[in-house]
Amino acid sequence: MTDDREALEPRADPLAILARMWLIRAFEEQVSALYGKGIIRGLLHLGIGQEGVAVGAASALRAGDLVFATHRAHAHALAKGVDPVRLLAELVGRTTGLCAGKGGSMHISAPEVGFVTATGIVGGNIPLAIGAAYASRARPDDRVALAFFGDGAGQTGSFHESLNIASLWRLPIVLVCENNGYAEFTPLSAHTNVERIATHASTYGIEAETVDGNDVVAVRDAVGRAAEAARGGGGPRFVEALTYRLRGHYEGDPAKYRELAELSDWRAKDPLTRYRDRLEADGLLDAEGTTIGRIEAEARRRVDSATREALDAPLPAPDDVTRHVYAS
Amino acid sequence: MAIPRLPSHRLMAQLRTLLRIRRFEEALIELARTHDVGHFHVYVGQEVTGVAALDLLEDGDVGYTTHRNHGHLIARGVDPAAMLAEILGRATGTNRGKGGTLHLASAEHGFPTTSSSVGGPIPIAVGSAFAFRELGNRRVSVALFGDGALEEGAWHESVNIAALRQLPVIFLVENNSLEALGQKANEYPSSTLASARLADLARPFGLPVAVVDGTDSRAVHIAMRRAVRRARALEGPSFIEAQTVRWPGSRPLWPQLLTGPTDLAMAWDAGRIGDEYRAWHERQDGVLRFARELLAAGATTREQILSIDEAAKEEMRSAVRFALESPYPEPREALEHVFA
Amino acid sequence: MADIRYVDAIRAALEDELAADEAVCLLGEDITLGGPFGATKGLVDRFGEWRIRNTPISEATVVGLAVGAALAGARPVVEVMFIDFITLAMDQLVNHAAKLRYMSGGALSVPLTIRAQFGATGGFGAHHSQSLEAWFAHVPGLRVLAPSTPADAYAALRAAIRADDPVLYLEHRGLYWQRGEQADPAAVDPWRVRVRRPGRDVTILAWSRMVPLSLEAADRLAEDGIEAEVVDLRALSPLDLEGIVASARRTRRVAVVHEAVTTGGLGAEIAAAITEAAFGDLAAPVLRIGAPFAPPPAGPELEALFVPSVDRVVEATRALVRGPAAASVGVSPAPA
Amino acid sequence: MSSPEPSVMRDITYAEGMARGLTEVLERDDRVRLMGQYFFGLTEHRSKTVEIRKRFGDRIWDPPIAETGYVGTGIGAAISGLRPIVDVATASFIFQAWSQVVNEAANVHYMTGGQTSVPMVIHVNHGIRGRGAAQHSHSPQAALWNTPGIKIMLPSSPRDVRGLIHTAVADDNPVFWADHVKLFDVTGPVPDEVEAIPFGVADIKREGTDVTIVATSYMVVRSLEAAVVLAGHGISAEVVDPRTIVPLDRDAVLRSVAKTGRLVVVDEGHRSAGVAAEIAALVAEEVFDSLRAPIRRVAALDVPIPFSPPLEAFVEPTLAKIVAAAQDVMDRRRP
Repeated sequence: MTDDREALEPRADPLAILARMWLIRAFEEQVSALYGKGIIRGLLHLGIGQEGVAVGAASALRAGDLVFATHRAHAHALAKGVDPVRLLAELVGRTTGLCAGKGGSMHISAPEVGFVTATGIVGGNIPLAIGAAYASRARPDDRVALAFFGDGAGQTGSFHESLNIASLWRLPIVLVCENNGYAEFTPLSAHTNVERIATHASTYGIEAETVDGNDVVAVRDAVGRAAEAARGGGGPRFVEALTYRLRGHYEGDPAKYRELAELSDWRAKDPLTRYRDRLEADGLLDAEGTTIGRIEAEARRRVDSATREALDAPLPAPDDVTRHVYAS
Repeated sequence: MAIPRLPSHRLMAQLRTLLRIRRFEEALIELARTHDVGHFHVYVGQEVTGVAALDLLEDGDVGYTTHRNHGHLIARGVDPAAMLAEILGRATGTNRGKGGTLHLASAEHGFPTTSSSVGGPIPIAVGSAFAFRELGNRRVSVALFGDGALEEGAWHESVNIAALRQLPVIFLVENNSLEALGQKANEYPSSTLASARLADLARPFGLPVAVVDGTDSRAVHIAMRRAVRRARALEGPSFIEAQTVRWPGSRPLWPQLLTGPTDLAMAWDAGRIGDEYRAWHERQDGVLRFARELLAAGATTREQILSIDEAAKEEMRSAVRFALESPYPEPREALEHVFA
Repeated sequence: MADIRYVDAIRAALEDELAADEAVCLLGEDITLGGPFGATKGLVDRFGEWRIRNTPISEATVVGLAVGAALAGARPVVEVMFIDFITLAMDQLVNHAAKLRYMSGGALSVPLTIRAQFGATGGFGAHHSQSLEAWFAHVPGLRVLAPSTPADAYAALRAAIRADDPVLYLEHRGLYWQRGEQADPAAVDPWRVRVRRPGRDVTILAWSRMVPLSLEAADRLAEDGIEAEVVDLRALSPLDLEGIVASARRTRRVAVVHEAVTTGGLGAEIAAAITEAAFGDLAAPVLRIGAPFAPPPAGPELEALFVPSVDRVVEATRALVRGPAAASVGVSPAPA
Repeated sequence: MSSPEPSVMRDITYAEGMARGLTEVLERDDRVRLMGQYFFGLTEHRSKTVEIRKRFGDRIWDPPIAETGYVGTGIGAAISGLRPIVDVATASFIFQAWSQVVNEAANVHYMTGGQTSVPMVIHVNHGIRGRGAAQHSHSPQAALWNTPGIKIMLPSSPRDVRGLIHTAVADDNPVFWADHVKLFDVTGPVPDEVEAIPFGVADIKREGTDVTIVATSYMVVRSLEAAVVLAGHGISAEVVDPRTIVPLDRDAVLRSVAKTGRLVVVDEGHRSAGVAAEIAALVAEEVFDSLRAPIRRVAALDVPIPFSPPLEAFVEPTLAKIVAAAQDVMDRRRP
């Protein structure tokens, strides 16, 4: 099994992928519990139910590729190989956190593993990713940039400006839309007449694919094709992954705007269960569930120790506050 | 035949407006040689689009135009003298010297405000349509802008909202980049816009789309009539792209009368057309084209055309005099109108 | 040393940094054509179309992509033709460029330079004439430079490009054709104030185009025996408070001259900071001379009244020294 | 004041005052539309939006996440006869619509030489909300104060917010209305009858003789707490709440400082070039000779707002900082 502080590369084996999805699930359930206890505070967006997109996409990239994530970024980060201990430490505002306690959930950043930054501004990260792709093209190097964004970002001007420039300059970028059907609290249909965000990509002559976001393999294959095409000078590629968040928009959101039936339909399509079943069918998992049981237990153990380690770390001192405003 | 089926008095009125706009811009270019008016833009070459389209609006309908606004205002009846006075920063100007050429506005003529921020007015035009729908007053809002504004995010946010709410707004894009210098190409994708056709930027939102020759007054008339009907029936927004060739005089940084003051006789005497700008005078100048077609249709005579033109020139001469003789505003006025 | 124009100093600084560092690249509308004032003329021929990149009219995304390029190791210089258009990119500048280092606890760095012209001249009207420096001086994480001479313009732009922080580099349209001595950039510290003219009676603080104007005012004041010290701020954020307060202590009277609207302008920060730091030494309240509480009017006549003039500076400064302290010159009456 | 001293006063929360104000203007003026759904942020008070929606659903629109688009829509709607109240939610998001706010809304009336007005209200929740970190904690009012053409209201009590909403909607200009989420649960007396509180009239929230504390928005509440502490040390602080900074009630501020001779300005925006700087500079200009000590500013430190609780507390203007500043100006003497 690969170390969870590594990026999952295209060669990663199926069990490692399943393990990473479980690590993320266990991590976010833990985070949710800590939030309930008031140990984690602030605005918290969980991606439980969307692990398939994060892991599928990240595992199709090479270690040197750059990821720009959204406000719902824990899964993106862990999938790219961000250290769960430092991520948790950030969420509880410790000095050992990814951002020394200055970023919090929405602004996590770990450039050393190619997870450049998340953003609290819907659509705000897309131009940044375009810029990283431009830098690769101008230098040039063979890195690919990947931007995650939600369906809500599809109605922002920056999104359209970015598609235009990425296409004009044939930049090495993969745009991954996590279409979970809701922009914050509102169904997509209340925000636009355009059913599929990918439609806009073709407007700018960008090849797009729409895939089942709860099928980690489908996402991985689509993003893999896209990344290699972009890397080969083929210009930008667009992947729209249809998925669903099983939690509210933020922790504490009663999410009354959703039907229970809708929720249970999607629970049945849980990406973890589906991948488990698939691996069982392929004979990679024993039907008795010993392996999967071990994977789940390992994930929970890992998260528990990460939690202890994070909480034992010191809180920042007041004079840390004026550091990092400018380069010294 | 490219003139709309309209009673001849309407056609003659359109001809008159076309000539007034053309002579206004020519007078302004002359004036700018001796007076600092700041960076300005002229409507030469696009007159037919503005006149044919805005002729279909009614009192109460609004338009939001851009830095290239002179023709639009004249087409809706704004006094050229007040416009020139504004361009010279005089107290008698449409905006009392606070707007200048970039911001000419006349609320009573349906131009509430004019923005020179590319794309800036598009959401505002959508907002007027939002109000019209809410107030149920059957009015129409027109966003007039150039192809460059389609590169701005504001366009996408606005068209999405307009389509979503079925708002009575018409997006009239004056694509004047054909044969322009610089980055723009004759066809898309250009160096700054990746979509194969401008209209592709509207289609995904479900808007009816019309692409017309901006010097073909009938084509503009028909497209605009459909769009206006659709808007008044609250069926939603429309997208019209009117294509015109960039007037040679608008290709340098500052407008210049490269093709000379318009010689209307070129409309019936090809012999007067020189070689340097032959294509322009023979095919691309919408004003000459309209005159030619009126004559071909027997709707007017050379003499009539020349006398209307004389009147237009005289009107602009006195407009220039009025503007130059007008006083500057009182200094203290700089502090007025910050708040209503 | 040779004598050059302000705009050529900018072009020279760009060319020298492009030559010195492969990571430097330029982005902007029509920059391969040289830009409206020729500051980028010919650079594409030497450095190629990837490092000298024309962009669509998409300010928000262009600034955002420059931030992303900086995160990925480039040193982009974005030309935003008029500072008025930065409003379209405000989110990328304020919420991303300025904060990424801090939000990431120092993990990220945004070595980005944004060039923009500002100021009212030529009757360009309210969308092409504003002076917005106070907004950016209010945003921690951004640096703001506003040089007033060709020598400073050259040194400041090179320093901006080499800085590991996002820097807003403000150019005044009214200065582009000004000529001046070239100086050894090593001898210039653009982050510190420079005393352009020593004097004992009063300090006039100014930047960019208000500096030559203040020097002219100082000459006029000298004629009636008032020795004004003219201090060129050069850096507007962070401010060189040390240098500012030192001069205030020397002369005990201070006038701040800027083109921006007085209310909420940078003059307020400078006045408040001086009053806090040198309260006991001040013989009179710090005087602010700026634009009235109105957008820049387009009419040339109104515009001339909008921007501080030599006469206004002379008259107000004389009143400050000779009393009665005509304090709120340039402050319009409280709006209705 | 536009209305006579009210008869019956009842204690309600600030959020209730907002809801009352919004409901009343919707009832009384059919031109009013609400664009947006986050007036109460993500607090439990969101339920109040639901109640308003029940009654006025057809006059409320939840726009897409496209700030430029829907703020511009609000501007056009205002030009064409509606009175929109556009909610940009967290103040940080207004930068997405910045050009529409400062280039369009603020300039229209002036650029057109008074022909056209933009009677709209732009609502945000500003300030250090608690773990909002750097992209959800802005106070953009200082920048807007340097932008002629926009009025700025910063209520601090249930009565003020409810009464100022009426004046904002009646005003023919763009009005920037900033609430602070920490105010939502603050309670105070509000008259039963509808009351419009005029712009440009400061409210002396507490009278005093030794030092003037000028505070805005939630900092008024904190300054009143500080005044109590100071009283314990025998210092009589006068707390002046301008309520609107555009227009600013200069006379009330200057009168108070002329009386006490000492000034502390408390504002939650960043210190540099902030709201406090303008007030400090103005007072120094106008009543320099009656100042008996230097003016002190208590504002957010000049760093982006950090996430971690101890860091955030260190950055924001706290009760202790206000008290210390007031004591400091009491100790200082003009040499």
